[in-house]
Amino acid sequence: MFKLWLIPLLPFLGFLINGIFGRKLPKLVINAVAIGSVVASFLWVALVVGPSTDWGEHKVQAHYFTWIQSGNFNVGWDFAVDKLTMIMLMIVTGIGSLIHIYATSYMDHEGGYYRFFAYLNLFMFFMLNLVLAANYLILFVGWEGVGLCSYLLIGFYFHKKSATNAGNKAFIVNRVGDFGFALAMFLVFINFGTLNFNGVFAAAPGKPVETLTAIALLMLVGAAGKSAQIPLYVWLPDAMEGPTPVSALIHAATMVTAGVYMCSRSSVIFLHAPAAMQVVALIGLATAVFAATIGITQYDIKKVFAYSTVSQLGYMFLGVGVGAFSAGIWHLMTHAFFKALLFLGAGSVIHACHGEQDMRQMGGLRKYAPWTCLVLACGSLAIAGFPGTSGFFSKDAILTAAYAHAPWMFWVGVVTAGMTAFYVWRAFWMTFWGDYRGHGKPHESSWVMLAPLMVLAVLSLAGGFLFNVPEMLKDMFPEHGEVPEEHMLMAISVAAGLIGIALSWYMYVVNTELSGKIANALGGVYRLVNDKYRVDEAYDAAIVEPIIHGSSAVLWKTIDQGVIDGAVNGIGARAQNVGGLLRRIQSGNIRSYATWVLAGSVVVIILMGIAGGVR
Amino acid sequence: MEFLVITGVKLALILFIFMTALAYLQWVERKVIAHVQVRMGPSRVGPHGLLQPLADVIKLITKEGVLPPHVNKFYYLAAPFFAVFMALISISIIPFGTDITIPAMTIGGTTFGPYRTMMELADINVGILLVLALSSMGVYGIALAGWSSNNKYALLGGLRSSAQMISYELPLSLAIAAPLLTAGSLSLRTIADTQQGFYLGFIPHWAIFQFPAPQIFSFIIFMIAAFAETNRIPFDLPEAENELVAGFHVEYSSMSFAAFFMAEYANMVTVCSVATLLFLGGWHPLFPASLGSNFIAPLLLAGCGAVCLYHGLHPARPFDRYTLPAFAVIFFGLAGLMAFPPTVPILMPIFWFLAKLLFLLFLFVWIRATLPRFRYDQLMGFAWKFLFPVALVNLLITGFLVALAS
Amino acid sequence: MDPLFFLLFAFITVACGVNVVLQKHPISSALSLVAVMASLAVLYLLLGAEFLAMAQMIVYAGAIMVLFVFVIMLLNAGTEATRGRSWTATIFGIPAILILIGALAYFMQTGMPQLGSVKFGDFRGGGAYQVGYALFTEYLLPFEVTSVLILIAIVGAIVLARKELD
Amino acid sequence: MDPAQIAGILKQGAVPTSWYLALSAVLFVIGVAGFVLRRNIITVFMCIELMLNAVNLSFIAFAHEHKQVSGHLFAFFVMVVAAAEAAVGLAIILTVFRNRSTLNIDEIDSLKN
Repeated sequence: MFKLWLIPLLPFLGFLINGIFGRKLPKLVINAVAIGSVVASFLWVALVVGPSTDWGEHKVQAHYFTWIQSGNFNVGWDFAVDKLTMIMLMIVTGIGSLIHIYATSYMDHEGGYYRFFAYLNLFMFFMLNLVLAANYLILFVGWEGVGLCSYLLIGFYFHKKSATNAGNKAFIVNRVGDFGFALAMFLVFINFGTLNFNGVFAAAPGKPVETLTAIALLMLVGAAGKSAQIPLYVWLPDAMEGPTPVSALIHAATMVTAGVYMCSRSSVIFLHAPAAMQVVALIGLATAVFAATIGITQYDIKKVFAYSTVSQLGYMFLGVGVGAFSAGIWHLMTHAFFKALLFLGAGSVIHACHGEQDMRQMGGLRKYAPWTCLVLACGSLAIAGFPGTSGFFSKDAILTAAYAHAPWMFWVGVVTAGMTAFYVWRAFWMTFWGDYRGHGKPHESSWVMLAPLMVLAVLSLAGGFLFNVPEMLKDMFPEHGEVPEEHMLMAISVAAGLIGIALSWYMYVVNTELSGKIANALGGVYRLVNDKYRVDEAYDAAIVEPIIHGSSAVLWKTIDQGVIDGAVNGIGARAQNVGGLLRRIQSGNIRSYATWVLAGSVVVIILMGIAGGVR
Repeated sequence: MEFLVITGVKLALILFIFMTALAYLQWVERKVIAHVQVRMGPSRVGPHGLLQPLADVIKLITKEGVLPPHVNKFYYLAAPFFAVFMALISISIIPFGTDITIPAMTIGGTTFGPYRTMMELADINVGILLVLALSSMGVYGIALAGWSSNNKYALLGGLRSSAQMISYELPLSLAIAAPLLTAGSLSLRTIADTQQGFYLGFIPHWAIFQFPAPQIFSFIIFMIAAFAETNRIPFDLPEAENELVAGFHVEYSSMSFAAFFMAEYANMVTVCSVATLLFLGGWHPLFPASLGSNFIAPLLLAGCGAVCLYHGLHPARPFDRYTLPAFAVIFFGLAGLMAFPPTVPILMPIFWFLAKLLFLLFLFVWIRATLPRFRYDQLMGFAWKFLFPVALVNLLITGFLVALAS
Repeated sequence: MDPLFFLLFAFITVACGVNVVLQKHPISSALSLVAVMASLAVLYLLLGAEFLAMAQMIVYAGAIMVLFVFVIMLLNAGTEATRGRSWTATIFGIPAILILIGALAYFMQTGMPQLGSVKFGDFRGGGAYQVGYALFTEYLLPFEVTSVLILIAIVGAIVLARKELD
Repeated sequence: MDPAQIAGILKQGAVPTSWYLALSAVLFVIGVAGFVLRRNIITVFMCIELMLNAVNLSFIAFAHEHKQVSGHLFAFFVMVVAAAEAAVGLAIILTVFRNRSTLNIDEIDSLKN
């Protein structure tokens, strides 16, 4: 009807063309194919699918073919579009288009140009699949596919050991989450007999709470892996090894929000499992605070934004956990705007400084790259929740909902908001104010890079007015209670953001010595935070090392060498003995072999005749 | 019983005409080549050398059949007869006219007939496949002759011939398959009958002109492959006398030698007949009877008669005074027979069939007089690298067009 | 007529088949095999398998056996050595063959009487049209697979028969 | 089968299907015998073709018996496989002959032990 298949297929065709013929094609053609396919699917979504549907009542559902039919397990290749999907589609294709355009300039001088765009298009294909899916398995296909593309793109500079390691880390950590998600799907199938969203959500209210809680928690494990929540967030900062457009598209705007999307999509299950909701909220909040503290101490500009992404994802989970799904989705959207902007701006900065990522080697860039400075200021205002910007509205919606759920969550959220404003503006001041501390002469980026940044800047500033997501989604999710002192809460959170900005201005523009003193004063605590709480090391010691040693001691030395090899060798030795006898049959003479075959056939024929097999 | 008698009569007639024709084909070939090369050709035995084939036959029969001591006797003797057998047997399924009805007649109180019969020995519905099968069996005769002669030239000739015939059988079969798609049958008679009729009243419905897929390329491929299948110049490497002495029949003499020649000419006649039936509309005339195609034959023959008569009255050589008027009488008689209404429906298809067949045979002779010989690697390369792909593409396009049109 | 034709060609088939095994020279065996195939083709015709009969002649007699003859000529294979080293084949083989004959004869005797009989012209489903139709509808996949098989065989044969891998 | 029966068949003009099957069996056994007893590798190979032909005959006889074209297709596929087999097999024989200059299968026994 709306040819929903066209939406993911266009990027997939782009992937095929660029992936297969890209090596031979000129850059112009690669650009045209890569951008064209994504823009075409954006236009299809925005101009055809979007306006032509009455979104009030029903949703568009399409069944293309039966993918798996086994017993009563029936999975079709089904797509469905409702308002939630529509918002996600707009975000994914819209931001995707902008980032594709940006990347043509950013990646201009990189090797493997066609490969980059092929992967990027493949990512778009899987992401759109994920968003369009009408059952958990198709969603899972997209889920795994974006994971694959994430892995490929993190390791894009495969000649760098750190990049490939980061890719592996992302892939393996995600496997843990995916394992949880797969278990959740099994449970869903066992309990509901289907994986279709419609069927599951229709039947969910009647199921026991324990079952739903188990399913929701397992889904949360999956979502935590994909959306970088505690305890599985460790891969996301490392993922910044990939090219910056990848960080912007995959690790800020779209893929990492898949977990939030999935939880919102499964809102029916979560709403009937209050305990799970509580866990979601706690994990979200903890992640938000935790990541924010690390963000304060980082010097690599992309790492700062990476931790900020983790923190903001925590916010979204907080929103989901306190029942404000639409607020979470709203924040997902505004975050996609300003975080994509921040990452792309960071890319522009890195470009300006000839590949330097350490903020200590930057400074004073506002003179060299005024446009970048301007757009990054917009993005930073938005993330700090400056009144009127997009971030202000969505963050406020989440915090209000949190207050309604439990006031202490609100206060922790406010502190985090202050920290967020602080470290983002810290990065801003360090980069654009002061004197240039790096080498070479920085330069402004090309207009191809700046144009998407400006579009995103406008969206970051005005996104809250343009798209009132809770209004759009109000009949999809249940209402949550009104909070009386809403304006009060708003003022508090705005104040926290402004204090953060002011503090950072004071520490990094006015009195630049202060930060060093504070760091010295805090000593061990500062070093701990700067080392990201040594979580990676802890995981190494607690999980990775025991597994390696345990496997080599138990599995390899004892079980493999002792039991399995022993059995195999024992069988081998017996076989050798028997074979020594049978060897005499193997004379190497074809005619004697033929005779054995003949004798065997005669026996078979006679047996068949006796058994009456002739008839 | 009736069937057996009629078949016997037809068999005898066809065999007699065919064997005579084979012998005279040799004469035609020599005459044509001679005239191409501005020579006289055979002219000693009989008027214009017309008795030359007879003389050749007598010579070959009376010559000593040499049996070299080093040969494998059984196969050496069997090979030429195998070859000629396979070559002759194909003619039995070639239709050369429409079915005819012999009216009932009463002889001595017993009424015979009426008889209705086909102008061929056997109409089988996989006829074209049988032709292919028999032509592929023809390899054995040559290969065995080459091998059993126990002579390296002969062996090389035999091996070359088998390789060549197997290779060219592929484009040949593919070229045959294309017109079969439009005809939709494997029976030679049905195939010829599908080519009846005219476009716009004058373009014949022959396969080479036929809608939707004119088979002109199939025809060319078929003729090229047919030259190779019959081991004719420019593909006569198995018997290339200046490199292999005479190839597979170097050791043969007398009747066994003649048998190979007979096989070669019989094969020529067969492939030309098949080409006529598949591509040139069989016995269907070049233009419709309404435009006077029935008058072509009598006019042509009468013209020949007139020329003979004129030269007889103004003789270049003394004996022409007697021989040429005699020929003129024969020609006029034939022309009269062609114009005689009761015989027209019987003779006209035969005339058109023979006209096309003779044209193709003339083509064979003409090319022999014109072209040099291929080198062996060129020959194989040509078959596999050019002819085979072209035939495949041609078949593909034909199939596509036929599918589009249906 | 039918039984006479059958008996005639069955006799030729069996005689030539025995000849294949008894002849000392491979080329005689090969030509006997050609005769077996030709008379089998006639039997196919009697069974109403016109297309198969012609395919038998073209493919088996016209192509495969020519290949055999070709190879025999190329290798100039002489008569085979009479003495071999496999006693297994002789000691167990001949009795096994005899048992096989006995078993087949016995089972045929007991299992066959309910079968019908063959009259020429009874079955008209073996023409090129019917075979082709079945081939391109019901058996399309096997048909395409065989084309791949043949491609593999061609590649294999060329690789094997190349002089040297230089 | 007694003579009266055979006379009846001759008179009736129809051949029992079982005769075709018997012929097929006889051919097959001849092929087996040749395969086991002959020493020339090419002859052995030809005996395999003989067996395949015997099987084809029974396929076609059964196709007639059941008035179905499927049997013909089986026979057709057997032919195709036989063609492929002959091509590869003869190539192998050529290679073996080139390397060991013998066609006696009793001498080609490197796979022993």
